[in-house]
Amino acid sequence: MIRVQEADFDLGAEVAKLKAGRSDIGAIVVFLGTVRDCAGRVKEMTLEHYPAMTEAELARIETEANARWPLQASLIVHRTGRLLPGDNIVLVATASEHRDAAFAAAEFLMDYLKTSAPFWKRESGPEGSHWVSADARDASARARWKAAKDAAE
Amino acid sequence: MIRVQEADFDLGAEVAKLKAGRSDIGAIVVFLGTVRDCAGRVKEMTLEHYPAMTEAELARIETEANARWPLQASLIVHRTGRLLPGDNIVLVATASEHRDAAFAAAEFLMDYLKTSAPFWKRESGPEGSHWVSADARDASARARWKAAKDAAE
Amino acid sequence: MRLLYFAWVREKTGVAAEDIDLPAGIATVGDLMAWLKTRGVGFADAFARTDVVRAAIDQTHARHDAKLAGAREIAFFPPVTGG
Amino acid sequence: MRLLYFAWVREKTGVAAEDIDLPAGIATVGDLMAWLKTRGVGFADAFARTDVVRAAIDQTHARHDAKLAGAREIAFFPPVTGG
Repeated sequence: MIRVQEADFDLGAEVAKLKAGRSDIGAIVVFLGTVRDCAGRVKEMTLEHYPAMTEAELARIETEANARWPLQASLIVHRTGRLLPGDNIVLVATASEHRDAAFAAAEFLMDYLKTSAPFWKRESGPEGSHWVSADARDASARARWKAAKDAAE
Repeated sequence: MIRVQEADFDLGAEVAKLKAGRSDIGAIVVFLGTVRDCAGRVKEMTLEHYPAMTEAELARIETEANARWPLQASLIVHRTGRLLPGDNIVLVATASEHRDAAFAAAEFLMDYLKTSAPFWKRESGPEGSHWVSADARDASARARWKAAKDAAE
Repeated sequence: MRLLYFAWVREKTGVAAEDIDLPAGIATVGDLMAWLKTRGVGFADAFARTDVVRAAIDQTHARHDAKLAGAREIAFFPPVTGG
Repeated sequence: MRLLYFAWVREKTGVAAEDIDLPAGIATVGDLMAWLKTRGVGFADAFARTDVVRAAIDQTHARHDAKLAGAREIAFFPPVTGG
């Protein structure tokens, strides 16, 4: 399941919905990304996105994760608009019988989301505001899944 | 933080406590382990443990995770006693500035907990009851951290 | 053809969305970027370093050598920074 | 010396905890297991395959060749299965 929204989300409620009425799930992994104030340098963050593409891209990523691992449920919720330090940005949750698949799929979803989903962060603080630069570590993090897939083929 | 208890825990409340009043955290990873009914073969699970050793062992594992990764917070909650399919068993949560540390530490905590913390599961169902056997995959999962550490040394 | 610009590409061009008639001889995303660069100071600035500008054709990531034939919506944006 | 037994080791020995005086000549965890095995059918069964019985000395995992000198509490149990 994919959701892009301005409103906050409730991590506990989202996980409860994921496992409601189910007793076949053994492992749930949740990733929660939040706004860091970076020692006071960030007072506000604005998340712009490309609506028509965002949902398509997130759905594509989720489909790919489900093709790679035996997931019983998965969820991506991403916020847009104006956020403050400490605010929730993104929630990814994966459920599987065993923890290895749930962990791997959650990491995969985050690595792909970070490098493919059309969101852009603008940070504002006492020193002005700027668009956040892409982090080269995200590209490396994504690359390892490609290698893992090639090795398995 | 370590807790061993018979009572259920509230995932949302635990994560909220972890991040309460903080704006330096960028990533939180949560692992939730739940009782699987294994297609009806499990109707009930009883978790026995060695109280004096359990808390010491969990604390030791948590200290080790904090020595390996820059964690801003960590939490292990493990239940004991009688549990039913779908019930929560264990919660592990890690907070860090970046997701790589939070993911790795959460996986590490689970791999070590599974192979070191003195808990024993007994499952009951229509075919009787039995002590759960250790899963060889848990030993392999743990071994990779040893290798990773040796390689880094 | 509809063109969309996001984040600092939008700010530098001063345009969020526009409809254009593709000039003759423009076959790829890269051709289009080279042409856009000639449309004034803002566009020249936005596309000064085309290696850091990403593109999508009809809501799908596209390389700079991707063909535009049949495309309805082309978007230009910086490397993504969500999550 | 206090001895504790957990899970199926407890069920097979029929004992959860007991205090014993260590017989002479028992220096290691392995020695202790060999001696316990002689204490009747339940103990013989519990320690029949010592390779699958784990031990802890004073709440810390211990190998079968670990020395007992100075130990106050020895626990025996199957491989752990929590989480």
